[in-house]
Amino acid sequence: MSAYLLKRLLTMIPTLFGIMLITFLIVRLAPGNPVSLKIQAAQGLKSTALSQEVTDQMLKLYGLKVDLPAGYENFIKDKPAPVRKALEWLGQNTIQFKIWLVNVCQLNFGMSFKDHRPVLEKIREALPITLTLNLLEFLIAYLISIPLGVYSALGRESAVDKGVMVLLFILYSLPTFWVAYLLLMYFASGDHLNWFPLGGLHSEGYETYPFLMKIGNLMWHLVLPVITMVYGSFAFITRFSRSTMLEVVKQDYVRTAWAKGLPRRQVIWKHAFRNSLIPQITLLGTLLPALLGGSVIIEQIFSIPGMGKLAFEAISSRDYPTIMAITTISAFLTLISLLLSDIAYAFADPRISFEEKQQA
Amino acid sequence: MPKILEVKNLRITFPVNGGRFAPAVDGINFHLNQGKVLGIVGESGCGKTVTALSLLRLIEEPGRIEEGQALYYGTVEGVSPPPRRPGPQRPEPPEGYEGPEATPVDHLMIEDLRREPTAEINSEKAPDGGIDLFKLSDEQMRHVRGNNIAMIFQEPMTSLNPVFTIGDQISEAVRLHQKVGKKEAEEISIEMLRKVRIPDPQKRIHDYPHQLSGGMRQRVMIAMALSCKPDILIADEPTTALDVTIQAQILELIQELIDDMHMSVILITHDLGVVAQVCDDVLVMYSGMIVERAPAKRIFSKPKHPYTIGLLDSIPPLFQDAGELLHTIKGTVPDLSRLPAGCRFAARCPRMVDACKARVPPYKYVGEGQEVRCLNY
Amino acid sequence: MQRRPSFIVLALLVIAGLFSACEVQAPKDPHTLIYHLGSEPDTLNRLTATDAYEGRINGFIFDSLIERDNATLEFKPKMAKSWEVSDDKLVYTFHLRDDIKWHDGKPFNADDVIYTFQKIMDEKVDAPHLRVYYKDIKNLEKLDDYTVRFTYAIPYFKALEFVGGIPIIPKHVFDDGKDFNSHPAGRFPIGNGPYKFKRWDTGSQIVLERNEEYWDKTKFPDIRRIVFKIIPDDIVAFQRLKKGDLDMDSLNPKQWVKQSNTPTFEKLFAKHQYYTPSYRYVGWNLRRPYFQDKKVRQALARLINRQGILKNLEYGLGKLTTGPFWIFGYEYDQTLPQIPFDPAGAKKLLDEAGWIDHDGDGIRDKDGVKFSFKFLIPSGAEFYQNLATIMKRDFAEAGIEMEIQTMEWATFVQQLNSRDFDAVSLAWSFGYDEDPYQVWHSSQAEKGSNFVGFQNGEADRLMEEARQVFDKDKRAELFHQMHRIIYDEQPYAFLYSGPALVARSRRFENVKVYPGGVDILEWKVGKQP
Amino acid sequence: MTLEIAQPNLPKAPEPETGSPRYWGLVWKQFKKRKLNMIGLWVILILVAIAILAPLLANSEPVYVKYQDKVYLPILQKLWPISKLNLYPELTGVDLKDWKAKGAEFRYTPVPYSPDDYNLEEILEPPSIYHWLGTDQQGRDVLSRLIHGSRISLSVGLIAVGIYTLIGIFLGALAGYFGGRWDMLLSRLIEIMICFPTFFLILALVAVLGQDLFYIMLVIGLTGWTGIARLTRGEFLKLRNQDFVTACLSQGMPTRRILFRHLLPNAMAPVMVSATFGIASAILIESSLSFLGFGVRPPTPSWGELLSQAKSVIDVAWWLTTFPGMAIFLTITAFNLVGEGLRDAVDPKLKS
Repeated sequence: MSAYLLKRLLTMIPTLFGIMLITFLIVRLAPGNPVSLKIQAAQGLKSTALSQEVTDQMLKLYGLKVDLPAGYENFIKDKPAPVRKALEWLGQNTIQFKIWLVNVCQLNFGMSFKDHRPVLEKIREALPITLTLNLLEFLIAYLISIPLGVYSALGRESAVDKGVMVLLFILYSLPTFWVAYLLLMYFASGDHLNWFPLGGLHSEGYETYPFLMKIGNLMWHLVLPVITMVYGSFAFITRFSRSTMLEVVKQDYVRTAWAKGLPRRQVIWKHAFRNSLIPQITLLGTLLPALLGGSVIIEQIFSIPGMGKLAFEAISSRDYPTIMAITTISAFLTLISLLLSDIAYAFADPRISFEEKQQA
Repeated sequence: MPKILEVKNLRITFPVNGGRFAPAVDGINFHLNQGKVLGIVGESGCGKTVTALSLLRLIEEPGRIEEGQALYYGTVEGVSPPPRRPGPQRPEPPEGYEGPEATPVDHLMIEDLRREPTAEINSEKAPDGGIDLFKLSDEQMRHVRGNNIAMIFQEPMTSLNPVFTIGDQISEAVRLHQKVGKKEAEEISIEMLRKVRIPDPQKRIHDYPHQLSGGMRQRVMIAMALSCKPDILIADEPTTALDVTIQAQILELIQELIDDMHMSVILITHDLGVVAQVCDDVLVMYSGMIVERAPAKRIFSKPKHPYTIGLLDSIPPLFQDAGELLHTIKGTVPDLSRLPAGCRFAARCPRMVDACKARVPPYKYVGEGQEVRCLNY
Repeated sequence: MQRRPSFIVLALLVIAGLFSACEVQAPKDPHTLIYHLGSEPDTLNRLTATDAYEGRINGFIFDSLIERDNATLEFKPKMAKSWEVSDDKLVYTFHLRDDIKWHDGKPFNADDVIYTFQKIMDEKVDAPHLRVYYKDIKNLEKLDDYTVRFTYAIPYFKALEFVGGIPIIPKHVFDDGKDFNSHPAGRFPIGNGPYKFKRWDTGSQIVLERNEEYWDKTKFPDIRRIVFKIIPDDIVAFQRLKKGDLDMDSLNPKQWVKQSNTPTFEKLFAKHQYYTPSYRYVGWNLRRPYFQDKKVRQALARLINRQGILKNLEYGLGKLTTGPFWIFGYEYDQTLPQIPFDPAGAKKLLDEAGWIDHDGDGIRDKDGVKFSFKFLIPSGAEFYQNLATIMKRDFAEAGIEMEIQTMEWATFVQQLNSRDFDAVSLAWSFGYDEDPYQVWHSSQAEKGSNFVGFQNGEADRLMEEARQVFDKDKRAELFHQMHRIIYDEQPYAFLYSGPALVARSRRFENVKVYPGGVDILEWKVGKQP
Repeated sequence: MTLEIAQPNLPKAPEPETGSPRYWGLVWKQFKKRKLNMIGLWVILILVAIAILAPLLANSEPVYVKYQDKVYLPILQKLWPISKLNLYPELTGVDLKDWKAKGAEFRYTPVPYSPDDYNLEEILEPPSIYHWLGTDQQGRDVLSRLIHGSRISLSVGLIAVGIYTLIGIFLGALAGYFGGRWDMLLSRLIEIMICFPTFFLILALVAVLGQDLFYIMLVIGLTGWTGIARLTRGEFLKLRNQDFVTACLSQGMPTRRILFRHLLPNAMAPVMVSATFGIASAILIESSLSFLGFGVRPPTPSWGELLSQAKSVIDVAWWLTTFPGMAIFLTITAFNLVGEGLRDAVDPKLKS
């Protein structure tokens, strides 16, 4: 097992490197740059022309301009202008990427351009919020979808099965932001019903609440966002659970279970269901990135300061260190969770041993 | 010799294109005597597995049992009044049960509507009474499965649940049917594993199926099937998926267990060698019908139906000259959706006459408990 | 086993129901003002911050040397009890009050002013946007602990505004050897104003509390707490206002007219509108062949249905404008007539300018160049989208092909800076004493804010002269001339100036609306209506 | 000949039937059986028809003009590619309103508004007999915009999915067939794609490439291919070892031919199913992008854009949210139903 783990961990390195490189390139090739944004943002696009000197100071301050090695400078000095420009860009970015890589290896993700706070600190603030929200969503989605999928599989082609399918597809096809606004209008605005708060995570004066009330208050705030996130995933998970169940029910060992005279409940929920969960683990592995990503739209509408918002703002303001850190960290966590889901798979399915996997 | 199971006029249909239902098993009759081994032979797709599954009512949707009876002469938990064992005394039929009185010539094998009297194989008069398995409630049927009738399947590789240990899987049935505790069930499991000659059963019960070889798994299947001491064991090609050497061992084991536990067995196979080795009586099925039936010895010594003859000829002789072609039956089994009106074997039959195409030939008794459906006799 | 999942679902539903049934929040405190913030400020470090939200918050935490009077908009003493300007308008001397304390109890003095200035000029400090404003200051001296003197290299009429409004930070807090840009005080500002910083919950709220030791008793606020709620979605924010979660919010015209006219809303909230200097415009990139001719630009101005747009899309909330100054300012020449929506006249002008559809494809052309251009607007902004689609339609009617180009803000800025656009729509907002130099002087065409590349010798001369004129009336005369030049040249099609629309809870009393807006410091807490 | 007689029991390896027209015939038969599938299919067909005929359904241009006994069909000039022909040179420069005044006979399309026809006097009108589905914030006819929007939304779905299906098939085929290094490379690539939060990547790419209908399709295409690639890889891996491939190889067939003529049709069924679902989600992604302001450029009437415009008036103009919302969910449900039906129809395991 440890050999397997080691091998898996080693294959992560090229993947991580690839992700960092692609992010770096996207970030650097994207039009717009943090310096001009910063200067323009100051007075609504109305600052005086900045001298090249001030711009250069800024670039250096942000680490967007480094000294090229003298040899390289000489080498590109007398090339024709476009070639020189390209080579300079290449040199600059290679060095900056290298510096960044070295820093990351020391777990130093740098400071955000926006507010000069350590990027890690910003992520540490946003990640728990997104995780809470998404874990709740996952929990509810699975708790509802899996039994629904199983029942729908058992009553295949029945009216209930078809009805459930159509209903889920309809749910799936409702655009998130639309549903979010409708929920807010009808359940929170007070124009119709006033059951839930209009976004945010806490009520005013939350700091002074006793612990249980704090939890209650938080949950109360999370009801609508979680509903908005969850309804769309029902269709997918239910259909998946239904089809794996259909697959499993046809297996010989389920027939054996029937032939043994086991009651229906035991056949379905012990013999069939247990096996149908195995592919679910793989699915879960591929859904995990969503757990970390957060949803820009939902966080925007419900005023939730999570990862989606952080990432979106980082992109809009060309906050390179934050963008790079978010992708790197979430890629790393995703790879780890993929690995974990593979390990969980091996535990759930006794047929798979790590040694065999290694050979495959 | 008393009957333990009697199947009457069983018809099982499956949907084919156009919403039509076509018979996969088309009105067959047979019975199983206590302590005997009944072999059912035929090519794949001839309906033998479906027949076996129908006895446990395990035919999967959308297949269905269209008509017929499967009379079981034994005690089923939860069925009252408890039916009596078939024997010298004539028991009252259970309530609401359309007993054999309905068929005046119940001791004969009935085929078609013509009801041509045919001789009874192993002529022992059938007792009255019996429980129609097809009329039991789901719950009652559940008690029959495993407890009264157990089944082992063709594929030991896939017929065991991969995620539970074999100990779990055996004791599960034991606990269910014999109402014993966990500990006791485990002991019974170990005992059963020992019986099927699995070495070191105390340790093996903690193994998962994938850790066992094919032969071992089939032994586990057998142990599981026998763990509740059923009256009837249905073995659906139990050796097909195994190596030849293992096959022999398993067959031997089954044979021994039958002798040991006084079980009645329905052995489904396409391998006539197996039949020769263990069976007392044989049914030859072709395309959903029984084309020939006879005591096992008779089938080998005097096969009558051209199909049976063809099957026997396809067995490779022990010493075959190089270059000599193996005998095969030409053509293929007819498509379920396009069954011919006459004898279903006609298209492939070397001795076909024109009349064969007109109608399904009736049974013809040819002596010594042998019946054949062929116009040539 | 089979029951459990549905049981959990049921339990969750019950819990959800309980939340809605019983109160999981405490009652509201009437002495707290809850104010909507559309986006979170990056930092509350006054020097490195670049967004408008920082100013809105720090305005309560910090005072400046001098400030404008609410009513007259003239400068009056604040932390500086008096100031002197030399006759050559180069030397500004400020006499500071000696009774001001920072929120941590340390006294405020001239060292803080000097330190602030040094930090602004420090190239290691991420404050280039401020640096450009102070680059003409030659020298800053500390005469004594409570007297500072700024010396300018050249006279400039806005110098007093700049030096008097310098965002002063406490030296003793920042000067502790830590990196300035990431200094923790940027997340926990220590000021000297009427409110103290209390807490900042990232992404959700910033809380200020009244500074009980505030020195300026004439401006001692009645409201004890101000909470800035960060709600990025305006629609949701408006709903929260209606529900009473917020005490104050700015509205858009649609909300003002259509969505806030219910009796309940009127009962709970009062609405105020006032005009701050700003205007919206469509700018033509004069470097493009089709925009080089003044006649074409005059024609285009006649093709934009400004009246219709203002009336129907903005519900008449706004005033049409003819030039680059505040419509209520002394710089604005009120005599110039509005340009009408006049497609026929526009077509005539275009014909005169030689833009005629020669090849019959429905698009005008001249010298082989088709009148087909791209109109750049920032993405996601409803007003610009509406404007653009309406323009596209009317332009097409007049034989001009216009393609709408939406761009996300960072890219948009890049396109403007590299002058890589045909036409653009945006808004300017500016100060009470406007210096048009940055937007209109030809020296700014290459790199500055003169994106459209407006170059006019006469206008250049007027602007240069005005920069050194300290007399308002004289400056007004110069700017009126400049206004007329721009009106004639039409480098922009000027649209209109929109008002600030504010709704606030009627719980607050003594609310006065000044030309510059409302002043929360003078509000009194009354009864909830 | 002799060889064949000597080995009568060794028939030539048959190609699996999954690629043949007969196979698709069977799939169609299976598909037809369920009413829901057919409903979904009909909805899609109707939508496609609406999209194709949009200019004939909603247009402010008259369809038919009779003036001085001469019949004109001015709408034809608005239809590509007929517009290139310049059918009525005499109409250029003519204001049809003048003709109307002179008593010409006019016939209009069922919805006599073009999607961009704004009318500042009719802003946010509720549904009426003039505007069947009401008007939007610029006084444009919602029905007309919906009809023309179907073109955008459907083409986003179809083209984006088309792009990523091609990429996915190509990469998946390479990895599945050649295995080894190719497979390793693809696995890493897929892993990289999984690790990027997709929506994040889409936003970043839209920022880089720019906001244009085509780029949006391209971006959805560039980010969505992993599922198809995995599927194709799996299918090819399975098929590669089958006898008919060996048979092809033994006949000296070029690899390209084996890959695309023999293997690909066999792998198409699951890919088709996945693609159908993909169309639905591409339409949804486009609408989310529109919501964030990164969608198609105005005045292009995509459904997502219509819906996101409506958000600011959600409490005063129900028709602006309801109708585009219904259009989106009808389409997506239809595509999902068809996808589901297709899945059941092509899955041999479910057929028995």
